[in-house]
Amino acid sequence: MNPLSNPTAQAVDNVLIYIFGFSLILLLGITVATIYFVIRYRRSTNPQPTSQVHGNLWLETLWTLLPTLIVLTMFWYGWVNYVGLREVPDNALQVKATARMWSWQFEYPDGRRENKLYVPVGRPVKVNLISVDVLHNFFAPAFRIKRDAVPGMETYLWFTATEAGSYDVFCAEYCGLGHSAMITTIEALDQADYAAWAQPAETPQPTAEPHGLTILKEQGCTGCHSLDGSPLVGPSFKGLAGRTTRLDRDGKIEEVEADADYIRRSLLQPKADIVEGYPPIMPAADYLSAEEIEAIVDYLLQPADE
Amino acid sequence: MSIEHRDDTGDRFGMWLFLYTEVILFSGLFILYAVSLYKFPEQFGEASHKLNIYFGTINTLVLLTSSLTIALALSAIRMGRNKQSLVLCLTTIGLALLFLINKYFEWSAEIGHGIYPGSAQLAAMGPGITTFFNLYYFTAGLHGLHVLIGASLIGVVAVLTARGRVSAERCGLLENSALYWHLVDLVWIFLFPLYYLIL
Amino acid sequence: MNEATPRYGGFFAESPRPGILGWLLSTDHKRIGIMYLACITSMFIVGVCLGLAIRLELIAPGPTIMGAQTYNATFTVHGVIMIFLFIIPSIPAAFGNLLLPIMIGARDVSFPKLNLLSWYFYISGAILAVIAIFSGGGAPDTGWTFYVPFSTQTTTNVNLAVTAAFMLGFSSILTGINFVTTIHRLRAEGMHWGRLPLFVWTLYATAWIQVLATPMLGITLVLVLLERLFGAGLFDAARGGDPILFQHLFWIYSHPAVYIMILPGMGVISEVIPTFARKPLFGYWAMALSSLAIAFAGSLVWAHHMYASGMSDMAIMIFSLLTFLVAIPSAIKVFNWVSTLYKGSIQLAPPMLFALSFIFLFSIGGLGGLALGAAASNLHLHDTTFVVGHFHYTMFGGTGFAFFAALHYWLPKFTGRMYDHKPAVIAWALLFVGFNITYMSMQAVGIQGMPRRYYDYLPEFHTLNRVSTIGSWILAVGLIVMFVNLWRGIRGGRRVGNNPWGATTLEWQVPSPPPMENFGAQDPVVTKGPYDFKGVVADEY
Amino acid sequence: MSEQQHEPVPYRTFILTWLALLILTTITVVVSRIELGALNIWAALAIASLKSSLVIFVFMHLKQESKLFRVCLLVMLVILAIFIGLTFFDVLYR
Ligand code: HEA
Ligand code: HEA
Ligand code: HEC
Ligand code: CUA
Ligand SMILES: [Cu+2]
Repeated sequence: MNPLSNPTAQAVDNVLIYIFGFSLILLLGITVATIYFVIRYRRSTNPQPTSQVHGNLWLETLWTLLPTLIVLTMFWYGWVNYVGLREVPDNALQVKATARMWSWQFEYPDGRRENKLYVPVGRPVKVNLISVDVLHNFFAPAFRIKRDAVPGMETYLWFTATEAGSYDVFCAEYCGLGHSAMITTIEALDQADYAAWAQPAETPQPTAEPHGLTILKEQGCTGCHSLDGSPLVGPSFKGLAGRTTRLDRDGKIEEVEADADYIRRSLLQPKADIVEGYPPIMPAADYLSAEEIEAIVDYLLQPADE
Repeated sequence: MSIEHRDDTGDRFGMWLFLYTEVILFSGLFILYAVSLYKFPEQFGEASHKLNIYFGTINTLVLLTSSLTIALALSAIRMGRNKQSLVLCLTTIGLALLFLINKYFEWSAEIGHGIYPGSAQLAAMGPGITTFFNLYYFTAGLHGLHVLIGASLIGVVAVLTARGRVSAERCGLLENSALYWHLVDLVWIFLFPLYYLIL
Repeated sequence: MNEATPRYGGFFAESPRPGILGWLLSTDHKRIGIMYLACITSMFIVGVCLGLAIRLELIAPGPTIMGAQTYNATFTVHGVIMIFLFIIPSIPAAFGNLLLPIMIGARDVSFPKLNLLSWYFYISGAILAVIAIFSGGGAPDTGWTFYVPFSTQTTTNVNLAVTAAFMLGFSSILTGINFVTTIHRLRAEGMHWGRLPLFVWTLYATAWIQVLATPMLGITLVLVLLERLFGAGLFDAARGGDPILFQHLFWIYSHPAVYIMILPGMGVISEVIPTFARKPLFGYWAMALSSLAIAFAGSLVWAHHMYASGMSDMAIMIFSLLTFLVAIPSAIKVFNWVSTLYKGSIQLAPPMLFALSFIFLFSIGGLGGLALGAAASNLHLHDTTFVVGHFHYTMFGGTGFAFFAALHYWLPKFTGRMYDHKPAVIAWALLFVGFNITYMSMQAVGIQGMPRRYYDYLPEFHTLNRVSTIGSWILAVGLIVMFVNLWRGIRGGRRVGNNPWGATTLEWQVPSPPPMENFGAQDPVVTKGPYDFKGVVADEY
Repeated sequence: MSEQQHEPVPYRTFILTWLALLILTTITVVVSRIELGALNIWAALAIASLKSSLVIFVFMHLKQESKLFRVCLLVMLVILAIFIGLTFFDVLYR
């Protein structure tokens, strides 16, 4: 837990240090007292108890009131710092984060979509969280912030990166098989780099990857479908083109040639036909635009070039 | 084996504790109800109009009366009028069956309209209404189950009374079954206005 | 007990029915208690072995001994077994049944048949849970919290697991009803409230929670089941449901449940410490009432598990405040235990060692709970392995160690035989050291930000995880030594008298093992308080 | 067994209670048909509570039971109120 300079982390660390500090003192006190008594009054030196006292009203009220005060301060300090975590500075950059099994997608005001959260150093960022399937949780340890992404409900959190760099983001709400793989990063860029990143690349670079592939990555398809043939939750895309897939249409197995409209179906009504041996958990990709889908189909159908 | 040792008050106390657990059990559904009502007031009003108020009211009267008869049955046995008590128990069971028959017709009517948990028609009616009916079916269903249990308990009591095993001195079983039956009544006392009567 | 000696065998020997039926159909609280003890201990052993497997998987990043799906199933089953099959029934159902009636001078509980029934619910729940692991769609992978919507979507055996948990809840309710009634109705002559042993007080508080909170779990699980069967959508946002509401219903039970787990443990400690300090418990009434206070306050704080869930900030403030209030009665208890030692004559027998380490470990766990209870710091620590550390400190370091203390304290009573003390002390040392290594490092890596329920983790978390895993091996050795030693003690340990420790509560005045009706012909008449050591001598030491 | 069993309650007490319950039922139905907005639900609940206390005290003999029984009932109701009330601290302010 290296000391961090960003506001949210400081708010939380204050509380952590305050509570852990008190706890340490209390724990030490109790432990030392116990050990001292055990040694001082051990049977060998103290064969008979030298007191049969039943209690002491003053002492007991004392250590009822003292803890009460202590915990109340802890509560208050924790609460005021929490309020700070909820009040978003109004010049904040708004980013929409979509969580799905098991990937993140960040959408910027200008409609650009990314799998990593690129933010400018020094400017507050408000992340609006939504989930398309189950509960997820956006957790950035470096900023001490955490919030569930709840289906059918919008939650938010905010932070300010004070140093350029790359910070981990975890999914901290159990969401099934890929939970521990649902990781991305916050890329904090200083002004120049951010400006360079932010302005739309008007001329697509010659080395640009096929549009379909970009979408697959953006949409988190690759969270479940590998491109290199390695089995993930879903069947790999490698060699999907022209592959005859064995489908499990409620009980009976059917062989299907993976052609364009098969892929469209798999995308739009995944539950309709389930590839044999796989769970029926693929979310319908109906949020994709028609041309996006065509791009995917084209990409998936182009013969794997060795 | 523990020696034959009798503690009627203790038995009643235990029964009351058990009834508390039943109340909490139903309260979970009532929490869901309260929250959903707060979220969808007008949908709930609309949905509750789809329920047949006559069935509801009649069933309320039936249950209240059955509560009376079982209470009377207890007094009767205490006064040593075992025959009367037996008759009253049987009346209670009769009323319980009447209640269930009513429910059967009510539900089959609604299911006839395609309104049941998971039905396409229900889903088409939109969030609030779906929630209302799902809650209605689960709560009423759970309550119906309790009616069944209570009735069979009283059935046992009736048999034992006929055999003379339940009497003025040993009426603990009747006492506790009566308590249980009154709980069934209590639940319905809340269930009825919440589901049938809100505008 | 099985050896063919004419020796006195207590309730092990006397039974209206011969053989196994004498146990399976017995309504005697001691026999039921022993049956609980046997099942619970075996479940515990299964659970800890799963825990060991979890640690092995986490020894290094990337897959080591199992796949992701297996891992998720492993910690789910580990959690379900530990919570529903081990820790909740551990002390109340096993030692509560064994001791409660004797401690208050009764012949049995109020409803012996109900008591047996609740054991049958327990065992059927256990069997169902085991079936759920090995059958059909594969072991449940939801985590023991069954959060929707995941739990309504996964294709694994959640239905079976949920049904099992439901039955176990029912078993727990029946035990609760039984204990409350027993304590109210069957106290011996002269055993007024001011003379109840603290263990009975804590059982009383626990029983109330079991009665008033458990049904909420029941209905919640039923709803999950209906959700899976009929797709009612009560928790499905798309259909007007509310996933957060499920969390409320779940924690309304499951937070009070953590006090079901710890309170009886605190009771055990309150029995052991006076005995080995030869001194009355400090502040009897403070201890008794703080138990009730914990039980009550414990039912006001459930949503402190939901700070990050998207719950309203208003609720977060209220629940954070209430959460801190719960800490106060616990603090009172800790301080009173420590001051009971003052000017005592302290004997570090095995039960005492476990009791003293309970204070230390529970304090660490509880103080960690404070950091979790504060709104701001919770946002960093929530669902990290810090939480995992917290609840192992409270559950294993707290209740678990109290359970071990109870085993070492009362087994001689119920078997009439004493285990070897040297191995017991060695086992304790191993457990204590291994425990702190395992879970201290877990808390540390949690503070660094490693989320829980993670099958795989980033390299930066490697060192601490490895340390933690090694610690779990020390723990394992300690546990094995302890169990083997206790087992040998039960079978062939040397015979001891009725009151080896020189304790004062009623159970030590009857023969060991106690006879069927506990007190022979006429019921006892109580004339003094529970911790009055004048003139009581230990036949050990 | 003197404290174990209480005196049998005369029939007429029960019958009068039953009549009261019937009257209250008709009242709820009638009231519910009048448009009172949010008040409707509270009225319904109030009457329901009234009815249930009749059932509890008369039919279930709580009147005759010892103080312990009433205290426990109170405890249960308090806990119930807490469960429902605190949940609304979330729902209302979300
Ligand atoms: C035996 C079980 C047990 C016990 C006793 C406790 C006790 C406490 N717990 Fe814990 N808790 C769990 C089991 C338990 N817990 C479990 C299983 C979970 C995780 C569930 C899951 O998500 O899987 C959990 C999670 C959990 C959370 C949610 C974490 C998260 O997921 O975000 C919180 C938050 O407030 C919390 C708080 C507390 C507090 C304040 C106490 C208090 O009662 C502690 C009181 C004790 C002390 C304070 C220490 C002793 C006193 C002193 C040393 C004297 C000095 C003290 C003062 C002056 C205050 N616990
Ligand atoms: C009382 C409760 C209890 C106990 C005692 C334990 C014991 C242990 N638990 Fe437990 N654990 C939970 C309750 C408990 N756990 C719960 C509720 C969860 C949450 C689940 C969830 O997230 O849903 C959890 C989750 C959990 C996790 C987090 C998983 C994750 O989030 O990714 C981990 C990780 O290390 C872990 C490890 C351990 C270990 C190493 C032990 C060690 O104590 C084990 C030590 C014992 C051994 C290593 C084996 C010893 C061998 C024997 C005893 C055999 C003897 C045989 C004979 C004598 C014949 N547990
Ligand atoms: C939650 C994990 C998950 C995500 C995210 C996901 N899929 Fe799938 N997908 C699956 C699973 C599991 C299957 C196999 C079962 C089935 O057919 O539904 C599958 C099947 C498919 C198939 C058929 C494969 C074959 O071998 O026949 C295609 C094509 C496909 N997915 C495309 C996509 C695209 C495009 C996306 C992104 C918009 C995507 N998937 C996102 C899990 C996922
Ligand atoms: Cu997404 Cu965990
Ligand atoms: Cu809690």
